[in-house]
Amino acid sequence: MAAPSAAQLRELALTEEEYHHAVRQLGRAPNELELGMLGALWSEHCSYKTSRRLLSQLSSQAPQVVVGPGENAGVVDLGEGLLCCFKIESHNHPSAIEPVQGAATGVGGILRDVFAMGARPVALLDALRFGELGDPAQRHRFAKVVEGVGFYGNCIGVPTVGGETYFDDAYRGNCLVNAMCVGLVTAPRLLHAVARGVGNPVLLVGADTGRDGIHGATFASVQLDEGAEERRPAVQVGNPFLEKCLMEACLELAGSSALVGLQDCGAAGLTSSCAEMARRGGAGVRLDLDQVARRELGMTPYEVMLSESQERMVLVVERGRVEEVRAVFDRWELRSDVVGEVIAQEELQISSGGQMVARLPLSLLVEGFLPRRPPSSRPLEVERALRAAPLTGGSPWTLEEAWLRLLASPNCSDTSWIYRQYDHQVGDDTVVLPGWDAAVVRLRGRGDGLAVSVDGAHRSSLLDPRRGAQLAVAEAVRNLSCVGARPLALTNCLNFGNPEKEEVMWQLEEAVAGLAEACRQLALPVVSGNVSLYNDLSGDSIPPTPVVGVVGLVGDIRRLPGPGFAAAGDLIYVVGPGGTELGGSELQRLLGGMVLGPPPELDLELERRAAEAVRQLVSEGSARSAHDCSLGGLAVALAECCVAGGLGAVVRVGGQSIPADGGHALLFGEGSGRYVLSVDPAEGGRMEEVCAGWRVPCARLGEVGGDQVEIVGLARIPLAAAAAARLEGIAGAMAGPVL
Amino acid sequence: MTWRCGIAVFPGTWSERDCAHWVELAGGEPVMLWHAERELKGADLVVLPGGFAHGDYLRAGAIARFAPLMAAVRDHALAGGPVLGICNGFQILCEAQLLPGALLRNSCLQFRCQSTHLRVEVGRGPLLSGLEPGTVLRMPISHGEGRYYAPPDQLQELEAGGQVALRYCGPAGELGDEHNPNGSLEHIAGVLNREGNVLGMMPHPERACEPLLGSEDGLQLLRAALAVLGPR
Amino acid sequence: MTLKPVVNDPQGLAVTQGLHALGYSEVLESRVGKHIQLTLTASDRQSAASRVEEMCRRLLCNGVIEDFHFQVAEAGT
Amino acid sequence: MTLKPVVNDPQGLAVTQGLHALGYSEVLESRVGKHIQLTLTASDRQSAASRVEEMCRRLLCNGVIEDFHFQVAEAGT
Ligand SMILES: Nc1ncnc2c1ncn2[C@@H]1O[C@H](COP(=O)(O)OP(=O)(O)O)[C@@H](O)[C@H]1O
Ligand SMILES: [Mg+2]
Repeated sequence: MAAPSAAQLRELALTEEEYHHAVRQLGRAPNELELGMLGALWSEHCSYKTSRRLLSQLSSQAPQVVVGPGENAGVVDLGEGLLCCFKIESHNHPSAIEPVQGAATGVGGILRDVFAMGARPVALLDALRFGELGDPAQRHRFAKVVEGVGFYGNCIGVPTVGGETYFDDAYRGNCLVNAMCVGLVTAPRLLHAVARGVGNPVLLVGADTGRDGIHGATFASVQLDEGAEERRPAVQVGNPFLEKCLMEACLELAGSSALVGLQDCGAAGLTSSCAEMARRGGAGVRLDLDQVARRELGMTPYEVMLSESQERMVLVVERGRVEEVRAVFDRWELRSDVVGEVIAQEELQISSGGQMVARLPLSLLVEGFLPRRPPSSRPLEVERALRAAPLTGGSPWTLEEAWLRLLASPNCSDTSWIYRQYDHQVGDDTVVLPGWDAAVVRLRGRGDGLAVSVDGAHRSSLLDPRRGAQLAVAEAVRNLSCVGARPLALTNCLNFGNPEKEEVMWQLEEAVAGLAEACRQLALPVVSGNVSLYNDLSGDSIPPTPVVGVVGLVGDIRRLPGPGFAAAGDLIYVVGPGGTELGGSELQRLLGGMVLGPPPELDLELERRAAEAVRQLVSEGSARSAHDCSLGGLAVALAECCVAGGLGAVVRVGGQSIPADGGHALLFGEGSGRYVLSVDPAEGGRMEEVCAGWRVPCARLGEVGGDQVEIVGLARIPLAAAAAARLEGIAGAMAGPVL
Repeated sequence: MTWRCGIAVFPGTWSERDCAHWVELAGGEPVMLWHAERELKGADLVVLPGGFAHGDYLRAGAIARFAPLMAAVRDHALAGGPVLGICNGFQILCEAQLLPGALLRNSCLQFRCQSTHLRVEVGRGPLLSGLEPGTVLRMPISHGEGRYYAPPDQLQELEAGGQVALRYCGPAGELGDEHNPNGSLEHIAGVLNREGNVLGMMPHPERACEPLLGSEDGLQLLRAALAVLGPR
Repeated sequence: MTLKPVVNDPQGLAVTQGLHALGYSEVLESRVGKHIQLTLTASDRQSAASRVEEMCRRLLCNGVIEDFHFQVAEAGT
Repeated sequence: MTLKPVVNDPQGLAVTQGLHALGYSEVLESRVGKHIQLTLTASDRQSAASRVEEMCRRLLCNGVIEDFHFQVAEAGT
């Protein structure tokens, strides 16, 4: 084959340098098919060539970790032989092009990652970012993404128990759709994605192979420009029904000794699944493409190898036991075909029409890419922004006005518009429903449960990506503490712009360093994750958006407090450090959007102790309610507790004198590490004692009761007005027809 | 001996395990019935659970009704045996013409998963006669196609014949559009066949079977039904 | 397949509203139904038509809520 | 509105399987799309057609995965 042109290489997301590297390593020029396979596996999406060296800072060392990064999903031990398997993944680019199907297939993909480990998925979560809802195009995209997430999860029967959603102009061109899945498996049924045992057959099961998403992996690795709509790859339409059957069949086989290895067909399709399985098993795979069932006529080997058709799995089966395995798929009315076998040479060999059409060493395919280390630098504007005053023009609003506007901001408001479109209860195990801090899914046959939360903090990240990543981890941990859960492990999705821009590379480096530091200090192993770069439409990068998902254990699910204040007369406490920073806050966004001023300080050691204290208070039953302060600060958290419980409150904050800014920072500052707790008056002493024991600041603010939320001397709003404002945000914006 | 509850499993069914748990809590013995078989395995009561049988792709329940198992369910129903269809099961029973009417896309055009109140309209047949008419139950719904429809003359017949079993209502049993989550005609949440032995309902009683899940009213419904069936 | 005229069609309503919002005020009504394209072998048009009619009655269409009509065309046309 | 020929059509797949299960083995393929019936006022056929074409492009059809075609008929016909 003649050396490919620059344009051809670009199509494959390969550089000239990478091409020459391949030629050198192979000792010959790769043919077109081989080049396509190399391009896909060396894409950022599959190879992590830019981020890999950074990710090595994240540690998965902890006694509870059974499987760390590198497999389909991470696994932690829950005790008594039960394992929890989870991962988060992005589907940003496909969702930008076709929001319903993009989001749906994102959910489908993460589910496959989890059941590929033999685990039954028990919970889904989604982290979403859009532009602001004043824009009809954003309303459309938001509505359709929610529809897509719901469509897949609802149909397959896995509850979507939580998530987070943020609207900010910075995501107008690039929405973010991250999906997380949590599954359970008993130790003997845990599966691995390996191909081993020379002569063992390789099966492809599930959907037929079509021309879907060819170059999808490379597509996610290059910048989307306006013209992308013209040359976009075929959009994939998900088939959750087929996946449901596939899931049941795979889980039925998980305990069988006939199954050697199982892997889903994700990005780069058969190429990556076979190559990675074989690499892990220290073997090779030979595929006969004539055996691959196709949806369309006339598909070339290139198309078959790079097809990203959904709802397919690759299995390696013990020789002689194919019929037994196929019987299970037959029962589920699923197609299964032997398409190849395990070989001793560590190669991927492809034949078609009786001829070998490609042959690549796995060392080259899987690890032979050239690591990238684009230059990075801290942009000057960051320095200036950090030093600026957070509210340059002050606030034109009274405290009451600002308070109600915050409650009515789609970022703080009630999220039921979203989660009531998701079946969040199927399985009968969701004991804390979405809408509050962390969701809790009980573990059958035991008294305990799993708590899960996903969080991100992109505005702080714009000012200081290191801090932003840490704040995201801290927030997820706080959400878990509020349901009395001890965090076990973390998964993360790093959503960034184009790393070839120096400032984006700097953001990525900083964020990963911050993530590593926070996880170390909070003793959270990182067991899985995903990187999504090139979130840039027309040159505008998204803010650095590391999203973290944390899973924890709740000791006794019968003792969980409900959301919000529980009874009039209960005492209200604020627990944790007293920061009131407005840099990157929601109030700042409402006032005009510029991200300025120092982001919240973070003392990770204090954060850890505060989490311990709150966890103890909640799990021993001393706290009757617990909620953390996040967007909108103390005042919004307080109002949320009131609205959720249907009870007012009277509290005092700060000293006697009114601060110079009229109290905005005191009420709406987003200092990290704070919680609002309420306790029975008899438990006030216990509250103070536990906090003192953990050396965590704790202040009594006031009492639950009345029909107003009152901060004495500063502001008060009627409970009904607060409740109405919370419903206004998302539901209000989405009330009209969605075009 | 306890009552044996057969739980139908179609490809795409997802609440069979939830139903089995619920049946056990109510003191029954669950047994799974695979769609491709023709056996009810001695089931006294047949439950068609929720899910998306065959993906609900053509119309919810349209393909499932032809399953071999459904022939056995039909015989059981025609012989007066109790059959309960929940959510997708209700849709299948309508498609199979074991129940009148049809279930259409929710009028809000969105999937809805939320808690609802239901008013028991008639205490008739083996499944409902253990409950007082007027009783208000609380249990969740979870569907995209739950808007009950029957042609005008048939609707009249249903009302007159005591076939309207459950209606969406407020906490005190009051009717109103604000309590109707899907635009069902006359707020109908569940219907009986003429004989009263086949009940279809969109809400999920099996999700309301423990205080931990927020309500036990679904358990109450099944316990009352098993009590009516009497000792086995 | 079209919804019978007496059946409420919220999807059609949403389409109408959407079109009005975009300024297509000339639209009076819209009704949303299904379009199914079957490829099948048959000895002639007539027999194809009678088989398809049967398929519609038995599976494709729910007579309580939907009406159907169909056209037979030879493949390639 | 029909799904573009290269796009995966799970609904069509289910219909085909459903028909096969009922014994209609002559069915080779089915594709499921949408049928929208619009009632609108226009001065003539031509202008109706051009408006509808625009509506399809702007709202009714999802050009990423669907194709559309339409017919104009006078009301009452
Ligand atoms: N996209 C979503 N999907 C499901 N649940 C969501 C989504 N977005 C928000 N929620 C739910 O809304 C509630 C509030 O979200 P958020 O304000 O982000 O909580 P927190 O500040 O405690 O992290 C949470 O229970 C969350 O699970
Ligand atoms: Mg929180």
